[in-house]
Amino acid sequence: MEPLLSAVGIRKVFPGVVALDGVSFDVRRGEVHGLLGENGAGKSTLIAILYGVYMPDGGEIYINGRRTLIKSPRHAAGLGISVISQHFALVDTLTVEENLKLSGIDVETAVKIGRELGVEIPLDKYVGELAVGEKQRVEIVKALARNSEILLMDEPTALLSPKEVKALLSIVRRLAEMGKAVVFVTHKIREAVEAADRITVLRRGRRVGTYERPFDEGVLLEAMFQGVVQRRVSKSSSIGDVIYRAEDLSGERVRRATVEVRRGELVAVLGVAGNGQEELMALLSGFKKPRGGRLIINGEDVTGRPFSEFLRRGVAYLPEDRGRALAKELSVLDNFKIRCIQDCMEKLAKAKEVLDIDFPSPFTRAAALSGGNQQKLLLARELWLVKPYVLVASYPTRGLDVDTAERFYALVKSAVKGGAVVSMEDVEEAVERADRIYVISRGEIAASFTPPFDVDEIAEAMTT
Amino acid sequence: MRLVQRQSPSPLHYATAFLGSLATVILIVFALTGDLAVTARALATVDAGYLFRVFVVIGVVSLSGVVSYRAGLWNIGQEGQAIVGALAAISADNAAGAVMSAALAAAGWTLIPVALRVALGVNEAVTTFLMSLAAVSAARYFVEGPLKDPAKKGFIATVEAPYMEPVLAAVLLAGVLAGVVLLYRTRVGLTMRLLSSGEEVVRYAGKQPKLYIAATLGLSGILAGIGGAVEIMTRDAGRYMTLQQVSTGFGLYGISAAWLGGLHPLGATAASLYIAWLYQVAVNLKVAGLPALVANALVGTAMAWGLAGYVMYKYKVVWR
Amino acid sequence: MLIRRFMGTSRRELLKAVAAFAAGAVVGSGATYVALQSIKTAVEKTATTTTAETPKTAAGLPKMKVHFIYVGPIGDYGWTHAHEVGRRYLKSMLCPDPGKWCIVETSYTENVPEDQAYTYIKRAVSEGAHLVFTTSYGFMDATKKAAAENPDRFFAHCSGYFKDVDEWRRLANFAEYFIDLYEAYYLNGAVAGRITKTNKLGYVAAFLIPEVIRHMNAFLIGAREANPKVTMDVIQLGAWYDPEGARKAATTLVETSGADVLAFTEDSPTVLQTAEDYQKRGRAVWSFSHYSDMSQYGPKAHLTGQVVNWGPLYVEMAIRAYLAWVSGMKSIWSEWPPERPRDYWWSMKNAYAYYDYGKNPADIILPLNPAVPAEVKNYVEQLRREIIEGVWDPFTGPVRDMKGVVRVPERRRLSKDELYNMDWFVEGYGQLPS
Amino acid sequence: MAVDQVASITLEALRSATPMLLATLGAVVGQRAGVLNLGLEGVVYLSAAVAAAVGPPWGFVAAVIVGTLYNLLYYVLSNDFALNQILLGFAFTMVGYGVGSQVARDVVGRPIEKPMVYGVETFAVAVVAAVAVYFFFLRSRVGLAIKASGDDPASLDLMGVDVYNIRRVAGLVEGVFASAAGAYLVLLYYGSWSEQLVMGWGSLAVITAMISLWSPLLAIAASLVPSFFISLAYVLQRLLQVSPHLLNLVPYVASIAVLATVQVAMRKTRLKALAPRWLARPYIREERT
Repeated sequence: MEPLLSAVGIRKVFPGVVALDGVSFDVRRGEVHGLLGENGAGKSTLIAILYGVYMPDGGEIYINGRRTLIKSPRHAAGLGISVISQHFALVDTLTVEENLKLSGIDVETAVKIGRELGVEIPLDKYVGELAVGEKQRVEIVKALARNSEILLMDEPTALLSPKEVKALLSIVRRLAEMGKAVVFVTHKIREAVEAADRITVLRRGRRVGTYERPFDEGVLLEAMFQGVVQRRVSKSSSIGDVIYRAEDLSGERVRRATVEVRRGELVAVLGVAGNGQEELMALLSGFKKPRGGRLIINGEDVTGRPFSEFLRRGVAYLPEDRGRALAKELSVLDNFKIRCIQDCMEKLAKAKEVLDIDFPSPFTRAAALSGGNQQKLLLARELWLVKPYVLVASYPTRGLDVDTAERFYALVKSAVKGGAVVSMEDVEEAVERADRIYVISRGEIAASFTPPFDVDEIAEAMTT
Repeated sequence: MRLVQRQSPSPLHYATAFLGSLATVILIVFALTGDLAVTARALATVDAGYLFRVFVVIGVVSLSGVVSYRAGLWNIGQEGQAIVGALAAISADNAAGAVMSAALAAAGWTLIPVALRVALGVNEAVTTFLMSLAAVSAARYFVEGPLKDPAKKGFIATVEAPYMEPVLAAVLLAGVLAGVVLLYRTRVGLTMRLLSSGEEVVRYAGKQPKLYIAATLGLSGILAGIGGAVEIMTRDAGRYMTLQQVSTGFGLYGISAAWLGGLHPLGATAASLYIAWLYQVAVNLKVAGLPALVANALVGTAMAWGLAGYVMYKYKVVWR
Repeated sequence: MLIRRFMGTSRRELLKAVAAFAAGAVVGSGATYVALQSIKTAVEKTATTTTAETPKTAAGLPKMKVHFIYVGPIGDYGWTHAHEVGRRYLKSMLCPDPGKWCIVETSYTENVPEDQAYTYIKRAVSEGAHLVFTTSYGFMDATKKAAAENPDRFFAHCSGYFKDVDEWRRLANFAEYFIDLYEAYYLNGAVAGRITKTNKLGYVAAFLIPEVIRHMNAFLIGAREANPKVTMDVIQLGAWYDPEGARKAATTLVETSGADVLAFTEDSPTVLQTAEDYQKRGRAVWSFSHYSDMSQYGPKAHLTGQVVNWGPLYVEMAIRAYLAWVSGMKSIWSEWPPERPRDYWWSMKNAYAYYDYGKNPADIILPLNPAVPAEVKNYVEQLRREIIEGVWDPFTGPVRDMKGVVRVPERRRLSKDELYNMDWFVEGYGQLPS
Repeated sequence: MAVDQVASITLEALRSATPMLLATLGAVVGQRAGVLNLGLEGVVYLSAAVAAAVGPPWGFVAAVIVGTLYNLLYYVLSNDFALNQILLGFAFTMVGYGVGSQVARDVVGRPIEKPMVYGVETFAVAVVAAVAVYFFFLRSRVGLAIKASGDDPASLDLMGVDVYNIRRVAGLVEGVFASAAGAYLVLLYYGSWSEQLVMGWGSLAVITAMISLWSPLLAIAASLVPSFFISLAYVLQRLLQVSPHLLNLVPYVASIAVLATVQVAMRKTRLKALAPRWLARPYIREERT
């Protein structure tokens, strides 16, 4: 069967990184095509190119066999392509109804389609008031109402609870049955296997291969992580006294969270995205002042002190938003100097070597570095250079390949003198790495676990 | 058509912008005069002393722009700060005192937008802009009131500002330039530049963003104020303000120079020389009988080119 | 030595005679050709080497470059515009035929910032200008400085003053000039006093500087002589040019003070236009021209108005500078006008008495608005004649200020200095800005 | 102050607010789209100059065409080419002054025959326009898109609405309003031209748009404020012993105070949605978020 959409030899270069290198890929009518790969493999970039957001540096795109130059998202929409991206195409300051209107969708049709899918569309609400899952459902209804032939879904499950994921996957299957061509992007093998008819695996900007049903999870895993070191399970051997304690910590989205870190411990905070763990990390690190509760380091109450005080006491904070920690417009060296006082040039050169950071010169703008290298630079500065006492890290391994993630955990072990709190989204990673796990749900610490861990129990706690 | 980030930005694109501006200027001058010889004369005639004076003034003001825009802060009230600086200079007894009091007065004047920005988060671009409009009326109050020279008959004008040797002004510019360059090598300077990436980064670095916003905007205001003081003190004659003319327009020229110079202190100083030359060309055109506002437009196009240079530095244009 | 001095004096006598004749002829009757002839004769008699290299016209007259430095744009329809009109007049009179009868070559620079005047003057001099006019108070120091540095050129500055006799002696090639309008304002005031129904006048003032205070006082004196019940309210704008402010000020004066005659010192016709708008809507509000004949901006509301005509003064000064230049003299201006050498202070009475209103440097616009009754016309015409003849001056004592203190004693007049520095207000103001 | 004085000042404000309201409406549309156009000053000036040079009645048409094109050029440079909006605005003002003063050089001192316009009736028309703009934002798809392009251009782009086109549309609307204001100033309001006559109106409109919280309806009230303040300053001038120059400061101080108050109010309440979030930021498609 003739593919509805095919991309041939797509290449895209960002400053400092080759995001896509000659990737080819196609999708047919009535098919769900899974696009599988680690973070940073280039999946989102490919979707963005297919939707006209990025302009490829090389390669060709064919729609219905006709070579097409997709000039802009508007053009893509005109060609019958819809996207449900991680960044929702919804304007927070408008109501749902206005958003639908803006997308050129007949409101009644949308309501009808929603009803068919069993989804209620809150027309009068402002998008800013909606929960993530609701927004996504609006997006799906939008894509359907538009009657697009091709649907691009970029990590649609990332922000959903396991239950919601299930519902979504069944919708995706239904879409394919309706004759749409669906591209389903994920980094979770299980989801891909469940939803897709074919799976293309990307790794570091290259296509590894395309696989047909029935899938062999082992093969897919091998394709995703080919040649990469397998995760090593490592646990701290000696756990000491409580060195860091948060009592009844409250913020805008966090309610009365109590967290403890003992000497030599790596504590994981686990939860579905959007449940308040980003804020919890900011509160724990002292970067954000809590509304209530107490923070105690080594028995001393430091609640409400300025962040500089926390720094002085050896707290290091890795925020999930790197823009908070890196000045993208400044040079690598200047960024390094944020923590470095003396002999920065030499130290930077050493860090570059030790952590294998890739940048052409110390005077390169930080923005020109790839995401992975930015994260490494941050690790070099906050961990390798500073040798903190307590590390508070928000999704430190997100967007990193397995190799670098491994390096991160090794660095935590060697550089952090006291203990670490790390927020994660992957249960398995937490189970493998952590000495203790807190599960956060709707801003509250729902449960805490100590080894031996029961994966199902933890997953259950995450979704209630 | 779209803008795509360059792989490796190079300051050379500022040279392109500079050449573009130069070409525009030559074209406009030629179009207006319609005569090669006249064009050449308009471009080549230079009064070294005058050029130098304008250069020093624009140079100091451009550094005010650099300090502010490098930190991602939008002080566009240089004009008003310069007026206030000039008023302070008028009220002083000697050149050194004048510079000091200009710095103080401009700092005080800038305090209003600073306080609003820091305490309430009011956009400083709007407030500094409003303040620069307000400065004209405020200055008139001082001309008519506290600074009025009773010895000047017939009209209302202020007492005279102390004279400043051009050499001294040059030393001052060199000092300010060196100061800004050195400042950017210190931690304080680094933190100021961090501001351009957001207040969060500064807080992350363990510093008080509000303090640095205030310091940066304040410094920017102070430099503009000193620029105004230098302007009035280096005049060949008439080192006073009249009710009629309190504003000199150097504020905008300084901003142009800052951008054309790639927001780098040395670049801005070099660009100030260019803008000063443009100013001289404007004088030549005016003396040749061409309308005054057309000359002003030349600087306007130079400003646009400077902005284009900033974009060209970061992006390339892909026509597809 | 003796011979040279004698020669010098006789030459000076000749030049004086020629200058007086030529200027009088040119500005009085428009006999440009005759005047230029007489200048030609004088040049042939006195020409020295200084002009050898300058271009000459077919008639053998060397051309002198005259440069004007304006503070504003010539398009301001106010102060600078008026000077530009004067420059054009000068050009038409002394350069009627560029190929033959032409003794001046004029040029100008507009919008010159006061702080940079010196640069522009220097540029003008280096471009070969022999006579430079600068037309803003703020240009004074720069012009004096340039005069001191270039003793072989002539400079004239508008609206300034000499600090002392010393300065006056030192700067022999420098002149001050001004045309004052207070007498014209006085006559306007006379019309206003008779025409007002509400006995309330309004005045829109740019700034309360001595020049404007002089105008206001003269206007009010004129009005109160014609109608003792009249009072006047004043609003100060804080700018020479502010049409929006002037409009609001005029409306405020009409609406809140009840003024029905509005005078103003501001560089736009806005106040007159505002009055015209009232007239069109059926409310009698009157106003005047200021500086230029603005009657076309408000044909109904326009009573009369003071006009200034810089042209004759420029011709006068240019001819004198020209004759000095061609004869290599550097201080001919010291001879005229007799009572205040090199400090031209023209007004209705001490300019040439035989000008008609279009040519008199400072006068009111005649004929008056047809709405003005004949008896008022006669009254004003009589006053006008008295002023031109010098029999009467608005500030003839006794004049009291607002507090009732006698500022001008019985049967005395004010000196130029006292007029120039006027900072007190006569009685009769309703409300004044602080 | 007596009641009739207040009434007369208000009436005068109503009569002279038309051009300010028109220009402010333009600025509201532009800023709603996320463009802080300080070059509006140049647009108003240039269109006024063209109107003066051509003269009534065709001057109106010519002014709107030239002014709109000039405004569009600004939009292309500041959005498609991402040149800094604020400073490009200054450049456009400088060039607008230069070209405008040249264009209208010959009409200085020549009165322009203006029709008998009282001012209140044109203000009524402008108010209707303001209400139209209000409903334009509320109801029409383009209006929603303009609002969205100022709040979240990235999402708007993903929806398949071309942000650059939408901003150009906003620039077109803004240009028409601003140049209509310029033409009105010369042809109907002042009835004359001189080089400095219409300086300052555009800048004031930019500020007034902010003070009116980007709402076309509040703009109706806000456009009365400058006029009201000037008149008030003149009335006060005669009642208070304060230098008129200090009174001239009042409008600026008041504007700053209003902005500060609005800022505080926005923080405390949900008013935040009013301010365009992407104001003065260019949208570069390849560099999202």
